[in-house]
Amino acid sequence: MSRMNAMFKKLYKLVLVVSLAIFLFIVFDEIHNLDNNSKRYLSEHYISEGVQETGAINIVTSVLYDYRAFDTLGEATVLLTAAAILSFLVPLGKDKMLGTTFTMIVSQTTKFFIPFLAVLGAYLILFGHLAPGGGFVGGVVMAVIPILLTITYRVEFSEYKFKPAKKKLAEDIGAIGFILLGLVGVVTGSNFLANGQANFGPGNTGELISAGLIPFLNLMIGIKVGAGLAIIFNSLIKEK
Amino acid sequence: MMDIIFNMLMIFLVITAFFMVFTKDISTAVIALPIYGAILVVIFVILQAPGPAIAEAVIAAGLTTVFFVITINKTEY
Amino acid sequence: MITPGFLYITGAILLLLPVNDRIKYIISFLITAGALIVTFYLIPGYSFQLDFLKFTLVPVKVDNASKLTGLIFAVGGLAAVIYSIKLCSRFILSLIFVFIGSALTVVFSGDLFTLYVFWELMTISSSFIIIMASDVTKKTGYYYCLMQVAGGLSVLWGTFLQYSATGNLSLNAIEAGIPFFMLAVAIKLAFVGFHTWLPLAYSKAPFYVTVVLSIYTTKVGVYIMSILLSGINILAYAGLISALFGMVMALRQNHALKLLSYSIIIQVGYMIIGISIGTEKGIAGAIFHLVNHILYKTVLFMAVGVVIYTTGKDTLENLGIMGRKIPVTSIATLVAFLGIAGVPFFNGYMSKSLIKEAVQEPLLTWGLNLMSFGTSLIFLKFIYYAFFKNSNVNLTKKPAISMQLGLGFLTVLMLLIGIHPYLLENLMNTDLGIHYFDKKHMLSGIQPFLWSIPVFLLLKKYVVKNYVRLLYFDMYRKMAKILVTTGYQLSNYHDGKLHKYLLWATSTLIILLVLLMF
Amino acid sequence: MELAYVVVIILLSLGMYTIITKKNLIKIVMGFTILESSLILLLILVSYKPGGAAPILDKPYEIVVDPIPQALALTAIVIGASVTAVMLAVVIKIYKRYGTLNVDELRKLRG
Amino acid sequence: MEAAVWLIILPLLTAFFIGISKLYFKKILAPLVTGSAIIYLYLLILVINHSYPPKVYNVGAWGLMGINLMVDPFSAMFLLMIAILFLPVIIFSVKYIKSHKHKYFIFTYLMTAGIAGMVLTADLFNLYVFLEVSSLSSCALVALKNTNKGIEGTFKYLIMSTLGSFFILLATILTYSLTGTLNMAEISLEFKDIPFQIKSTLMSFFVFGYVIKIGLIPLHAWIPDTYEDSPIPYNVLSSGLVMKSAVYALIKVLYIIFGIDFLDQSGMLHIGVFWGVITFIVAHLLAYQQSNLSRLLAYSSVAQIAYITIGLFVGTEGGLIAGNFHILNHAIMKGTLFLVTAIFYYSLSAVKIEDIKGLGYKFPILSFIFVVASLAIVGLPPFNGFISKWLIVEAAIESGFVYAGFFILVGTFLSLTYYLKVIVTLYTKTEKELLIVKPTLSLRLPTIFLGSLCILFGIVPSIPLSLINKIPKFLLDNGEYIRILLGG
Repeated sequence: MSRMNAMFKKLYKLVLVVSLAIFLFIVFDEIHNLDNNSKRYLSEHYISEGVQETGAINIVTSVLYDYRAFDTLGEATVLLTAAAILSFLVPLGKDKMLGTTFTMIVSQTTKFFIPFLAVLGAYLILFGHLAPGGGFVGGVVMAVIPILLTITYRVEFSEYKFKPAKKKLAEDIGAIGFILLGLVGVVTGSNFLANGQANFGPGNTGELISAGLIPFLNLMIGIKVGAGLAIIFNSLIKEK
Repeated sequence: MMDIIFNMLMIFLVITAFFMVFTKDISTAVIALPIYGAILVVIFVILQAPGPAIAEAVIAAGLTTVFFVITINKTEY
Repeated sequence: MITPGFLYITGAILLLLPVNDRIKYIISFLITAGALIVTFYLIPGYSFQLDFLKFTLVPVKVDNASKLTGLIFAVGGLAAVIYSIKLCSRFILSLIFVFIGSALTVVFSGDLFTLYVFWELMTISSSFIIIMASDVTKKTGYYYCLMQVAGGLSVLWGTFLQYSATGNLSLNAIEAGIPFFMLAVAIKLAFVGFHTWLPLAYSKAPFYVTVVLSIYTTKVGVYIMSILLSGINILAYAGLISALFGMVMALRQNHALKLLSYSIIIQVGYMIIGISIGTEKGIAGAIFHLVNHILYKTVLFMAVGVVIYTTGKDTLENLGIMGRKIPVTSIATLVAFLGIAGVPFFNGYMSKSLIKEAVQEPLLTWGLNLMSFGTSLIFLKFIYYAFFKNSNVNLTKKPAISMQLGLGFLTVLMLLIGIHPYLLENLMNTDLGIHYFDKKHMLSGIQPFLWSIPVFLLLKKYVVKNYVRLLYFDMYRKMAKILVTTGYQLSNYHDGKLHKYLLWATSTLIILLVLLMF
Repeated sequence: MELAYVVVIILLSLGMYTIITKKNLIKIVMGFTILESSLILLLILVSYKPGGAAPILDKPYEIVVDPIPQALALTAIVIGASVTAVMLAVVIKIYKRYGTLNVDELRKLRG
Repeated sequence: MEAAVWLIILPLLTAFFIGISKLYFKKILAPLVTGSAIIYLYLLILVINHSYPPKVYNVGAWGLMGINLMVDPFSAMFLLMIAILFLPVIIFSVKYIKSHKHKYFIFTYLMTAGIAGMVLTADLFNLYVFLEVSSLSSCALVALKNTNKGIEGTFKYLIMSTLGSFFILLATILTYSLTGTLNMAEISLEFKDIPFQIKSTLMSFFVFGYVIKIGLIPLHAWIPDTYEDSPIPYNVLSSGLVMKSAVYALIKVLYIIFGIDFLDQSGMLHIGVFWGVITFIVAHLLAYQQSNLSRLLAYSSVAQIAYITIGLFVGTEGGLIAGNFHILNHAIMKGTLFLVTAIFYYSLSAVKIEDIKGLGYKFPILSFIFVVASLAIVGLPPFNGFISKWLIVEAAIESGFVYAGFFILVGTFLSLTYYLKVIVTLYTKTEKELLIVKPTLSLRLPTIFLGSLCILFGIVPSIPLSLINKIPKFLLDNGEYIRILLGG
């Protein structure tokens, strides 16, 4: 009887999921038949005017850091929240990851990699308005440095090199910096997070120092994300 | 040509996802996770989305997998 | 404009301040006496309007009937507060003030909103009086509160139906929701089937609380019934049934407080009959009976209270203390007994004859006679225990002066009304054209009483018997049990399995999609 | 292109199925990553226009894909990763406290 | 309208500064949080005062191309709720919270920022982001005590809430692909041409996503779990603000984007009312079974939110006023109840109902407030809950949902059963010697403040109603809202 019950339950779940799929299929089909591409006037505006308005070549970046920069603030806050949650869920303790030591080759390679990673991260962050990448990705690449150190040399070394308090400070400064950069707009008489509209030196498009505040916002997000992810990773590792 | 590759990738994506879900061993499933992410990255590139592709590669495929590995590490020993 | 209810509620707030005993006495006396005076000088026809939300409320509306009711309420308040002031704590006293104040406001209310609010306030304050009064009344208070709130909510629902049907909240011309008003009144009146709270609450609660509760709770129901539901003839038979039930139950009790509680049900039966007749005489009779009943029933409760206070228990055996040891109480009890039995020249007589006069149908007349007879029988039992049965109960302490003061005050009033029944008519500004002391009325009034004496003597061994098993069946407890069991089953479904919760969620999604897409 | 939408639906249903049937906590979290990725794929599909160029306008293009969903996708990826990280941390915590990864044994809270 | 954006930035900045202060100067925590909360209160009052006629703030000065914040009476009512609850809870928590104090305040401020963002934004995706901010920090607060039950509750909360967010995001994406914009006003205009079936599917996704966070039956199961072992001052904000913010977002999405006509056609109004009725009946029955005080209050929250749902889904002017008034009242009443519970927990770690036996005589004023708040939440006069319930029933009857009105009264009776149980326990004398830590003034003052509001709003309901009366104009006729948002 209980087996029958279990079978029935499983079948019921399957039916639920399949009916959800069918509903979604119907809706997607109808949406597909509607031909909505004509309605994208907002994105067409971004594409046709975005480069002049914001000075960034990468329209995705200009959307993220200028048109919809408020979203990015929220998103950064989510990341900060996650980092904060992880750092308090973890009691202070030693790591137990894998418990093996790596050979000389690994550690040497790691040492060798770190400068490259740093340069790559810096590139991704600073050229966020010109090329794919941006603060988030660059920040993650930066965060790989302490992560690599943790994996190869254990947490102690990594935390000796990058003190947890410093990382926390960097994260907070990144977040505060983002808001302060947003407040520059308010100070100069425009609105919060104003950039393109407030004309903060769009510069020549395509150059490094252009697009007003976008590179700086990118930098702040990069610092924040890098520090935040490093905190998250180390916290997970230290969890006994 | 591109279409065929794209469709192949899509099918691979689904297969990887099914493999991830239905494999018994958690470790195997987690190893399938970066593969899944990598396929997604290629799809994104084909769909002209380099920004999300990089982000997916670094964050979803990279970091998330690392998190999963750590979790398994912490829970199975 | 100061209304008596407002005065009482102010007094309640004043009593919440940390004051010492002397100031407590002064405040209580000033407020209660002041309320009595204010009520006395209210002018019939006066009304007061107030804008609240989008309604125009009439918190005060005075007419003849409400003035008389308010007056007796104020008198009862004065007596009860004097009676109980030494016994109860400041907080309880404050709650009692809220209770009396809201009862007075209900009587003078001119719209359904005010009526409901203060009706509910009465319920809350009285429940808290019962809950806080002693350690053994917690469950009783819980039960009482639930019953009363159920009644209050049916007033509310009736109000809503009435409001949506007519668009105003005025008290006259109730069109919709009559069954719900009936239900509410039935609970308040302790109608048979809805009576379970009354004996329970009145017998378990401390006696000084019972005195206060017995003055107002059912009487407010009677007054509201006279406003909202007068003239529904069929209810007269219901009142008769209720009264007969109360009679049977009262005869079986061994405890004085329970006996008095069931006797309330009988007396309320008179008022229901009077109101349901619907004629001027009927309603006036009901209101007069309300006044008289408050007087003698309060005195009886106070007397039993004195017995409890002096001997510690309320079994009928302990009533034997009455006699020379507590003279004031004994005289008051006798007067009240003669009043409740409807003997001419005592106060119950006038209202009973008035109701009898109003009743036309022979069945009801016989029923009224039977009720009078039963009442006499019950109180003969009471009196027998009090004065004729030998007992060896001793005083443990002397009754307080304040208790005797309250008791005496009401007894004097009772005698006054008994000798001069036109007093009430004058207060109500009506002339019903009845000669109370002519031969016909006197005869029909005294007959049931006279009959009851030989019957009591003949059937003494059945009437005075100690019944061990009491009829007790409470369907509300059964209903509550069903609800609790359902809740328990439901609670068992929440067994903490996340998958179950997720499954519910997914099912909901699918149901929602199906409902909305098709 | 239609296949891609079907794939999105399949992934979404697969994710839902994982969440409501699998007993292992890590599998459930994995179900959420699949769900997230299906949505990101959907976003990229919404942004795509046949023959369009990536929204990096170093020179004028005829057709450019829609940049807004790509920006949303970036945000969604980061939020998804953060939520996944928190979930995994809680999973580890649960393992330390309850000694199990079976979701049916998390039953201290009930009633 | 610069102040509007400050409502979001100030809590964020405070949270970040608390993070820094934890590292270097720990002593300034209490002045920092209280000072910030007082400034926040000032800002809130400023914004509420200028909420009529509604004002739009363009973040980044992009006009319709960027993200807009909008302050209308509906959001102003919500801000009023934050204003009433936030400062008392912060003052209360400074003394109450003992472990992870900094983290607690960081998350509380982040949560408030998220809620303020949800309330103010007029952009669909921004709404999702801030929803995520508030629910993630809310999860964190559930886990704060780091006990077994707390962690388990966090996990359940995370799973359920992420599922909800997922469907909200799905619906948002589909909306974008249909309309090409994320601004609510523009979406609403574009939606006029979308076929019925697609709209109703989208609506069911939105409804499902938000209702998980609101917690109507049977999506409620995680709510009591999160309340059971979390810091109690957080529960005040959770039941007062987090759940309500989801209600707010749902109502805004439904009424502004889809419009009242569509809700009526698709039968959503009927579904909402029926759902609410089922929910509160079941929740009341379940609440009676609880022995844990927080859990009981949590189930009661579920039931009260069902009343709110009924009020808001009745779809008339009276219903919207009633629902909004009940949102405000429930926040105050439940806040009072939770704060008193928190003091009981603080004083003698009372968790179960029988633990509070006899406390009525030890804490006369606090118990009195508890009684007042519970009678108010039951819906007895003359407290504020009665007025809003009266309005809800009246609105329900007026628009034909007579059964809903009737069952609300039945529900009132059912809720009395368990609240009276608690009150009776409170006033039952006990033999046990109680070891009591005296609550300080900073714990008692916020509680008394909220409790006195229960009485004040019951006797003079016109104070909040003067603000709430302006709400239906903008929700029932979304044309007005759209016109203002589009800058017309």
